[in-house]
Amino acid sequence: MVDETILREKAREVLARDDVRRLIGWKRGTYGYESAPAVLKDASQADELIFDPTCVQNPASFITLEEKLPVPRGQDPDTRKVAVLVKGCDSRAVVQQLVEKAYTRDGVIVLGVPCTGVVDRRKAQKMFGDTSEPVMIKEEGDKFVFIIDGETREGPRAELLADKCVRCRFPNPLVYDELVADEVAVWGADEFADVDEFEKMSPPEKWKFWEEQFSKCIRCYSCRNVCPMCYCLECVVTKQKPQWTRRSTDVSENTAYHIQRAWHLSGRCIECGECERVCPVDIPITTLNRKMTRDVKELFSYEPGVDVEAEPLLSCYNPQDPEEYIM
Amino acid sequence: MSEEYEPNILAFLCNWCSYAGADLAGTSRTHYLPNIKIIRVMCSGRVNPLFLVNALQQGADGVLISGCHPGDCHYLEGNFYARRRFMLMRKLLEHVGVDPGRVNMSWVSASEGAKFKEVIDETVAKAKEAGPMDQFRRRQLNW
Amino acid sequence: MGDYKFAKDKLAEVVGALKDYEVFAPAAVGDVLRFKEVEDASSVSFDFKNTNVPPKELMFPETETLFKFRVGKTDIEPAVPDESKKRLVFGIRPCDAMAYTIVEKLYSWDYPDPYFEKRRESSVLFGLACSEPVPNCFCTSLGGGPGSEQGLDALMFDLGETVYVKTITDAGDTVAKAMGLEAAADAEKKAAAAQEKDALGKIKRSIDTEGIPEKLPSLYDHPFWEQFSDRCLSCGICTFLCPTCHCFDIQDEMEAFDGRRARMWDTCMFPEYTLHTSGHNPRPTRKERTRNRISHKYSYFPEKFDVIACVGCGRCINYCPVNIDILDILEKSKQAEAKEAKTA
Amino acid sequence: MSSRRPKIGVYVCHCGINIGSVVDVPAVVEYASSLPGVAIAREYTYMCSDPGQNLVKEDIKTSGLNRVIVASCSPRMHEPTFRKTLKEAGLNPYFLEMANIREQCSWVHEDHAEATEKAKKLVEAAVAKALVLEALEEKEVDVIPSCLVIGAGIAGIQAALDIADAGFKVYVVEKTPSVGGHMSQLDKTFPTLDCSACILTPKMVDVANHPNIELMTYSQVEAVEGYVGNFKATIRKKARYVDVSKCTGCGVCAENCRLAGRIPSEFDENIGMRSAIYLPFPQAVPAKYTIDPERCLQLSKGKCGKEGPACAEACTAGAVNFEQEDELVDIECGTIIVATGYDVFDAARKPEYAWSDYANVITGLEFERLVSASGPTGGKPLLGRDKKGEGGYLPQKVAFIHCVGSRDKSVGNEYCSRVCCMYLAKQAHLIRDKLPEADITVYYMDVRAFGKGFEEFYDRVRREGVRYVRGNPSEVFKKNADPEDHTLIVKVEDTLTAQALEAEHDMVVLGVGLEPRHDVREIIDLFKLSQSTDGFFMEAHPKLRPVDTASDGIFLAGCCQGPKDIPDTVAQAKGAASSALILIASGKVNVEAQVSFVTSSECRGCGFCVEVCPFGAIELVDENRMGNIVKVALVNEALCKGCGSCAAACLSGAIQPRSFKDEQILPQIAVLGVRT
Repeated sequence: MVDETILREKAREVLARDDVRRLIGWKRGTYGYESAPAVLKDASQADELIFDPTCVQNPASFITLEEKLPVPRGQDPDTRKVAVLVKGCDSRAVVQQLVEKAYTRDGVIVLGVPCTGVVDRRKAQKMFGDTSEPVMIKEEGDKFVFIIDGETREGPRAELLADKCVRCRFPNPLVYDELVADEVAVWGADEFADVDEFEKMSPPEKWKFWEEQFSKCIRCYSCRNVCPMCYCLECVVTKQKPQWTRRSTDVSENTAYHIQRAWHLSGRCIECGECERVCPVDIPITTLNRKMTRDVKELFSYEPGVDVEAEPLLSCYNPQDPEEYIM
Repeated sequence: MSEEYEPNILAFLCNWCSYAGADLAGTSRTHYLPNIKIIRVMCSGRVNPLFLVNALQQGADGVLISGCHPGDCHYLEGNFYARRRFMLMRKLLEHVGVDPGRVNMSWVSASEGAKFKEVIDETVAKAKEAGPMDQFRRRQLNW
Repeated sequence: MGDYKFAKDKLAEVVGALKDYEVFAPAAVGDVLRFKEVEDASSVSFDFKNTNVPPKELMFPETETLFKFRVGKTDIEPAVPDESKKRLVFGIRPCDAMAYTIVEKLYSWDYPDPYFEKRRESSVLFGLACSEPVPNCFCTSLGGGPGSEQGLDALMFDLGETVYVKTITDAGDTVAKAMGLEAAADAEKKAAAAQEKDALGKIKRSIDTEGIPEKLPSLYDHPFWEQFSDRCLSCGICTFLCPTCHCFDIQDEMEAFDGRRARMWDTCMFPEYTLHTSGHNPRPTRKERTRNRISHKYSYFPEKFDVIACVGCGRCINYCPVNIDILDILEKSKQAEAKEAKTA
Repeated sequence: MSSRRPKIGVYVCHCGINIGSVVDVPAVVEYASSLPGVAIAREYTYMCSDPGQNLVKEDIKTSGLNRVIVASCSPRMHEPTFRKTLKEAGLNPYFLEMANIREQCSWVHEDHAEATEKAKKLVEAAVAKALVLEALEEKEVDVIPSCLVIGAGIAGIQAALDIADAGFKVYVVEKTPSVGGHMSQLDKTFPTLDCSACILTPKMVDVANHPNIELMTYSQVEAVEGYVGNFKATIRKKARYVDVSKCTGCGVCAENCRLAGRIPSEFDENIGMRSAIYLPFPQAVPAKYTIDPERCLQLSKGKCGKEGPACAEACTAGAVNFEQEDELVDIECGTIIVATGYDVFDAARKPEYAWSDYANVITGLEFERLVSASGPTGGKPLLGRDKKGEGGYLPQKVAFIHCVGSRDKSVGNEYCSRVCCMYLAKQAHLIRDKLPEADITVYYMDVRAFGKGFEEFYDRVRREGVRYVRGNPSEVFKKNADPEDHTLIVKVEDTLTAQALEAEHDMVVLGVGLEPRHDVREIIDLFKLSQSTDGFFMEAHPKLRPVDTASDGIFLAGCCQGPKDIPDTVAQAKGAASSALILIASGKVNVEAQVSFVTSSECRGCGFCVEVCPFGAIELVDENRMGNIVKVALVNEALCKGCGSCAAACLSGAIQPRSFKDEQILPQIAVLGVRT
């Protein structure tokens, strides 16, 4: 269990340092079952920070979202550190960002937050309905206790956990400068049963499934933008020269976009599930990423975001790589 | 329609082995199906897996990537990278519902004109089996 | 105009009765609601709160071809929408209908947009009053409401067993007659009024827009924007799903030698939106973009068209993945402005 | 140039009837002229001919074409030709695009209509790419005026001497202690019967003494890096354990070696014996002794007799040095000639001929040593000698068997070794010469006497009473167990008379063929060569570039490229030498212009490309991006070979290989993707 007073204390210390530019964490949202990402710049704001099962977002996403502004002549660029609070899953993003040289290790201060699982907004809405008040959630044993519009409700943990948490293998951060609470026991395991299940479908069935899903896509690119691994200065998807995908929305272009996205994340996806969470039209985006994650593991016994020293999957090879289908 | 339908295959051949192998098939007058259209690249490692997606979108019913045998790459390692990339891209496309028979890869050396023909035959056969890939074609028609 | 009613279980027949209309109604793909042309009248239902994607797409599609061309040739092949057939938008919520009245101000402004206007003119809007507002509705703060009639040709109240239909325009009345509806009694009218009153009570959130349009510009360089922009993803959710957002991009889509010029939804939240050919971008960061989105709705648009470009449908709040809450922004803007005023 | 509006000229070649007879050329031309940007579309019988090329040049000059498409044969064939054409007409050579409508269309498709349709598509794709081609700048690099020759058989020797005589530095690296190769083992050479040693040894000596040649025997190339004109090679000079500066080659050491005459001599094909410290053969060059570390007691056992190594004892010059160590030498050279030669087929792989079982079944090469005047028997074809080399008998009934390990699928060698027919004829003649009474039979499949003077020689041999029996022996076995009786039975069917024979012989010579060296793989990995199906090194083009390899600046000479007789080998060696000399003499060479480049404003500095690049041509460097210091990729154009692996690894498309950029390939896909 994370003690928020300790969390805030540590954050305050970090924010007080003059070599720190900003601290990214979570704060109470204005309504509903999710917290809001907090980007703090001043020690006085530290008390806004929270950590509870509403803190689903991946703060690592916001490290790479920050724009590098032109530096006026005669001034020095702001090279102060960025501090970030990370759950176990979030920390894998930091690891992979380091592998891909998004920044250097000493450019960030990582405060690790051992996590026992967060609540899936959609599941909670189904169970308890909507509300325009911020909801408080506490974990109590195998239950989550909610305070919704002033009244207390309960729901079984297992049914309310976000999918990524159900199979979580990394509740404790893999990279950090400091932990704000004691490490917790690992409860999850990942057999990729969902992928196997999906693969029972025939190609035409799969295509039909995705055709329906992708036809919903409005190409708002929230799945891309929220992804902690997606931070190219110019994304091939929106590039005009050459035009890989067209901006126009139809099943073909939408499908192409989602394939491209999944492809660029294969061997890089760290399974934080943000892409699917943010989708306004409920496309099961992680179904694609999960498939790649599984195959990458099976074919190349490779797992991204766990080893800072690792070589990027597609920038290395093994002479014995599988090639069963190659003629 | 599948009976009459002639699949359209796009092949990406590396300049040093497979493209030369295709040339050899020519110089030795090995007849094969005209369904195949060849795009020459310097190395199979050059082929961006997203080319496949684009090819299918443009209306290709199958694709072939062919390079030097492992260890023989004119650029030492290109085909090793290609092997990894396409193994994965194939799996991804399969997951989206693209028949894996549409995504083919082969090692054809400059001296394997005969093998090149076999590869083409098999690729075309698989694409025939998978049927026309219309559902992914860019919607030029109903623009 | 007239007052009509029909039994809810006759919904399919009522809709099916309209032979010479293209009927559009909310249709579900999975959990997602979007207006679609009705193929099977029996699929039409009132069992929804608000569509995920606003019906603005019926007047202003995500993508539409302007013309086709071939490289090296000068002649083009224009594509103008054929809207000879009358369209009925069935079950549109009052806020979304009200949005049309705002957007058309722009599309018929300095020169009329044929694509939008053709569709708008040929459409009859059958609204469906809200009995269960969604969490972040604040339509009442913008002159709308669960039973608002703005932009509608008729408004329907789902009273459980029966549906009360109140026609507002001749076009609405014609359709009602074509549907073969029977006249409504006072009972329905009363029930409807009661329902509207009840619904009003359920709307929790609000904002006093008084003075906002005038004061926002003074906060142009104010740091408070960053409280929100710092967590903005620069995605298109808030704008694409906004019924009053109407920006579009025009792109050439090439196929080797053949191409089309198409226009598609664009959003000021994308970095590319204001990117100049020179590489210069007047809105380089999320701060400027967030500021622009709010300012455009609550200051620039009213300045030009005397109406705030927001109908309080709450979509941008409900779907924002990082809880950027327009009401929160507006409140904070007031506080910021107040502080400015004090210090000044 | 590239900024100007594209004005494309399309030239469709008939290639005589090679294209025209299948593809409807006029139709293709008509189609081409309808395509965007195409200003001119023509057809011509032979585009590669001078008039054909002039056609292009004229149009460029008069109609200001700025893009040229030639629809003809494979770009691997004539791209360089037409690039030159453009250049001569003052157009950047990289504004050329070729459509391969011969090798990959007219020659492989029967249906004329389909072939024509495909040809149109290929031309269309070429136009699509031509529209977005860019001018590239060809860069020159200096060529280090020297050549590294690997292998010092007759091929290596000849190539080295030619280049050295032209006045340039040559490094010759030979694996064995002496130069000379297989030729030095031969007795006489067909068909002229001049003594192999007599014509070879002078050249061997020249190689050793030539002021421009640095000879490194008993050495091996360890590593090679760099590119055409600028290779760096590391050579391991294996320890001889003899100080060559002191060794006089007197040979006292060998006489005193405790293992003198106890070690089979490789040079003599194990018929003769040598010592642990040895000179491979009397005329060896350099005439310096070498200690065989595997056999030498001192080196292998660490102890030689009670009073220590006898050789060192005996050597008055004090040249023996057991402390000697391998030496690594780095050299720089502009060109490389690979002349690593061949292995003879291992007769043990044809057990039916019982070479491993009977002393009087020998290979052709063993025969050469047996009849060589400098050989272990002093030139007498003595068989069955004892350990000391005493005794033995002269055969009376000699059999020669053709095609052992050649033209033989069962051992995986489909090819003809090209020399066996003639060397067996020569050997039959030598037997006739030395044993006028002997009965001589040659069992053959075919006799291929294709070379200058071959047929005449074959005739002569037959006139000398050598019997040629057309048949491929199925088995060779001993008549009976009696050790004194050497009679062998050769089981064969005379295919001309359809008679099954069981002929008696007391000597059987196997005409073993030529094979790729056992260590061919090492050489391939070292120089990145490719192999033909027969396993020998593959030339860049079977007809037009027979001595070049796929790697610029590396050439092939001799049997490493395929079986050859001595004149052919020498001819190819001279070819390779002159090819190398072209580079060396001109002193400059154009390096790849189609290299990768980085659009640094799109680069996120992840370094994927850096890790992918097989040539280490990319590095991450600091860039000042509007005041912020960021890492971006940078390409070293001299090292980049333009493979483009980086582009496929890059997520944002920030790094692209010139002439094969995404925006140049996607239009091709757009055209060819559309189903016709």
